[in-house]
Amino acid sequence: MAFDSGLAVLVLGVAVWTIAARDTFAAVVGFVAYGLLLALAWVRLAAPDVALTEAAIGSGVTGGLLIGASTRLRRTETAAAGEEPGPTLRLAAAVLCGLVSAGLAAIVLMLPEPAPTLAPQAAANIAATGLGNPVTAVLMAYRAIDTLLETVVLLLALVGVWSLAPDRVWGGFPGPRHHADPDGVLTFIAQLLVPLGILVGIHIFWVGSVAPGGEFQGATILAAMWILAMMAGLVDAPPVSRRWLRLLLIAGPAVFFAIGLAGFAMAGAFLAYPVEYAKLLIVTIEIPVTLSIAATLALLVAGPPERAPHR
Amino acid sequence: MPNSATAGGFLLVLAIVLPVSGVLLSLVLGGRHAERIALILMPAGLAVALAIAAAVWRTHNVLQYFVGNWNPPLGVAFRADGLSAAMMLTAALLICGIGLFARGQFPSPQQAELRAPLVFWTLLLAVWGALNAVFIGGDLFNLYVALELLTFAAVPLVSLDGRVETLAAALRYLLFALLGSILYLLGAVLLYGAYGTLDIALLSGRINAGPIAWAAISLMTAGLLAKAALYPFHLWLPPAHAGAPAPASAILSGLVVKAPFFLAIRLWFDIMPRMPERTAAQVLGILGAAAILVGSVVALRQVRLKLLIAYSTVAQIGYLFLMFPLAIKPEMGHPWNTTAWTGGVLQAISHAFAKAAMFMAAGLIAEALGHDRIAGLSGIGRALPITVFAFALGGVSLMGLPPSGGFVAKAMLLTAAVAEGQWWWALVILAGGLLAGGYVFLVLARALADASQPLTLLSPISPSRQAVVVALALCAVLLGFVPLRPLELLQIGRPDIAIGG
Amino acid sequence: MSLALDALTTLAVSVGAFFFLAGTVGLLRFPDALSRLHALTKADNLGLGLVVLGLLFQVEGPFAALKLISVWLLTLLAGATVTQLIARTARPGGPPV
Amino acid sequence: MSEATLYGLCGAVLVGLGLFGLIVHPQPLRKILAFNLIGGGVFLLFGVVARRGAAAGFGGDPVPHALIITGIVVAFAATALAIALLLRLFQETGRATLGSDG
Repeated sequence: MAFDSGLAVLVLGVAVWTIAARDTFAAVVGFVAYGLLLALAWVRLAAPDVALTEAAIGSGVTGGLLIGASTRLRRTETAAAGEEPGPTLRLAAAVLCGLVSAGLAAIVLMLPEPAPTLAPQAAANIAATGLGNPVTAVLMAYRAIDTLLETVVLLLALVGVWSLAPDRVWGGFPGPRHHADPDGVLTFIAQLLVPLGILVGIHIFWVGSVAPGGEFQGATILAAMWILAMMAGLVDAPPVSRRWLRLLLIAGPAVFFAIGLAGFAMAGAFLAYPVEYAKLLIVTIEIPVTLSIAATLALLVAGPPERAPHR
Repeated sequence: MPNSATAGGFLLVLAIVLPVSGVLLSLVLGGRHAERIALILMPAGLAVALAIAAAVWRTHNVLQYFVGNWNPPLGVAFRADGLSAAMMLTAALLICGIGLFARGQFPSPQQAELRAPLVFWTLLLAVWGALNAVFIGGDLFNLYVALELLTFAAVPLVSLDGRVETLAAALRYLLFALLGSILYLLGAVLLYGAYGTLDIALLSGRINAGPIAWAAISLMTAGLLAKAALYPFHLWLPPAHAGAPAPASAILSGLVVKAPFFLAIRLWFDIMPRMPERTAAQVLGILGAAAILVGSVVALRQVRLKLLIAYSTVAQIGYLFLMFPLAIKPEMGHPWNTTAWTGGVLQAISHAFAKAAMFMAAGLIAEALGHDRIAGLSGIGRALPITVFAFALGGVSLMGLPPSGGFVAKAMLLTAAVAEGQWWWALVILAGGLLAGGYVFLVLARALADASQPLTLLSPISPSRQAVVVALALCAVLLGFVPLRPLELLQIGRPDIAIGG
Repeated sequence: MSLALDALTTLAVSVGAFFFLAGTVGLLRFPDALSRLHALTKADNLGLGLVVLGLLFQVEGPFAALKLISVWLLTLLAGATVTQLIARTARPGGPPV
Repeated sequence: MSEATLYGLCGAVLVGLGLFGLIVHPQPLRKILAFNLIGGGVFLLFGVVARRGAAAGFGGDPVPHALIITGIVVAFAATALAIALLLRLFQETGRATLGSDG
């Protein structure tokens, strides 16, 4: 309990820092710490799968994205300071937000006892999915439609990011080209870390069917390794018009849809799996989904095309 | 409400799978094929929407599907009632019309892939799939994903032509939409914490009027209002809708803002029909009334045609929310029997057709003139008579003049307001109609005036595109022949429970 | 025996925690990004190493020990990478383009 | 007070803090940060709901856990799109604000 209280105070402290810091870069650093502390809170709340996701995506990739943006926007910092709202508005906002927090806190104390839960139902049906991790069973079987639509959400976000490219560079390379310094420390470390990280990513994806982990967490690590390789200049980002890249991006949702539709014939419903093949089918979906998510996440970080394709 | 999957339920799956698989195919095959894929899927999707409507009408019951054969609360249900069927049909007709119109604006490139056509055709299908997912979603979290799908499909449409001011508009739209989503999600979390399910049908049986339920519904409603751009959350809408290319504006103003309104109906009339609350409903009504007055007055002062139409959307969204104080009457029985409920839904549908037609007409005018300043419209009525006629037809529906869907909708709201003795809403409806008459007349007077010097059109406007615009405007007019009473189709599948006083 | 091991663990973890504290103080007190990174990485690598060392006295079996050591090594590697990347973006004049 | 309740109260405060940041900060980047802060709070509340529902040998209700994972990924996609828009705006105009009424 003492640990939890200390952790909660720390989380709130960095949250206040994130909101109150004058410097945006400092606020972003606060946010990364916030994500890591939240990951600890998730462990305390017996949600290791969420902890992994929070650390990898909520803090890691999001943090990287925000750090990059804040350094690029640093010069606008002083100009924006003049647009801050006056004390009256700030006070009104503080009162409103205080009321929201107080209301939510009251509701937390009011939640019914015993708490309603779907855990028994999730446990009762898990045998039909062939999986050992109930969270993966929810993501890939009970509520597979959410996961399927979410892969499409990611894809649409990427289409949205790409759509911001100037017309003359359409089909070209995302982001700036980083050049590898053959004697640089970064090149050396990246060459060492990338293969290791890919192994870790595959491992985390693979154990997801029985233990904490899964396609989102594994894919994030794979994405991070690709981003690292791009930033260290080991590889260049691929031009967005490449057919193989497009195939890689849609492979996950496409296979998901295809097996979902096959469910009509095999098990009588969309996204239903026949019991004896359930685990095989789920893994068959998860592999391309992991690769597609990894590619999408990495390209979301890389940004819209900035350099024209070679002609 | 049936407690198992119904025959024909697979149609609901198709309504999502068809457009979304089109998105995937367009990305792989590239921008040269995106248009063709969309054109093939448009009639197919329309057929699915018609089949769903026919099935709902024939069985007089909800069409239901349990995805993966997992029953709620563990699994996710798709459900189509009469309201869903009507909205899906509206969406299908509009998407088809907008798609045909957009062929002239985003033609397939001959050689290399081009950015704008690829993005437009892909996102047109994505919006369609997302809307269908919203209209048939039976689970609050699945609906959250559907709303995000819609947001990510809609935001890039705003900045499709890459002008600087549209980037700012798109970013502001995105920030409002994200705030809306997170508030909605927070409400859903509280409901799950209290009742252990996210399924709308199960929730409506378990919910009771306590602080948790009220907090949840308030948070979700606030989030949806931000997404629907109801006053005072309307500031993002005009620059976004006016800055987008015309077919995209038609999608955004006609369809996308209707999705959060639709979900507000689900919340207020499906999840909590047994906990009527007049005060909260009055607040929604007051915001709606403010939207009507503010939106219309600001529309009157616009100098650019597309901004005028966008501010008129702000006003017309206000009418939608008048249905809440007028339809929620604990002592009167089922709210969906009332003329106000039907009027509100009809307003959403007829505004969709009318506003899409007006935005596309404005797009044609801007293409012909090279600008959309209202002061410079003189002579366009002679040059593009069909387009201006379509604009006028849409305007008739906005003003609420007969015969038009807008007339029937507003007449129903007006009747309800008078019958209820809530005469203040009647005043607002009438004032809104007069103001709409003002801004539509302002445009038409300019357009029909003779030009001081002969008008030279920058580019010829194809008759087929004008025909599409007129066809959509005529749909809005045809809705005017709907009888002035609660519609049977819209009531199919409404929860059949007594309303406690 | 186990008492001695516990004492060793306590000592190593405490010293490790002190290094973390020192690193954090450095992060907060040093004037610019590069020297902050310097303070942070030195102290954290050492701190984590000592914590891992302390925990090694408690593990059952060589596999768990191996796991702890690989956690430390991976953290070293990842920390070095991130430090390089941050240092590059924090350089005066911004990131190289 | 149980640990779940403690984190629940923490989540409640986080939502309010984030909301405050979203309202008062004029820079879109700070608004995006604040949005992510609210997201963290909302997910934490959901996690508390899950923890309270521990049953059947699970340390928490797995359904909310799965939904939180989905939510975190969606929030990331939103952040990426918002930042791409913001950086393009900055590239084109050299400013990174939405004007006085933003």
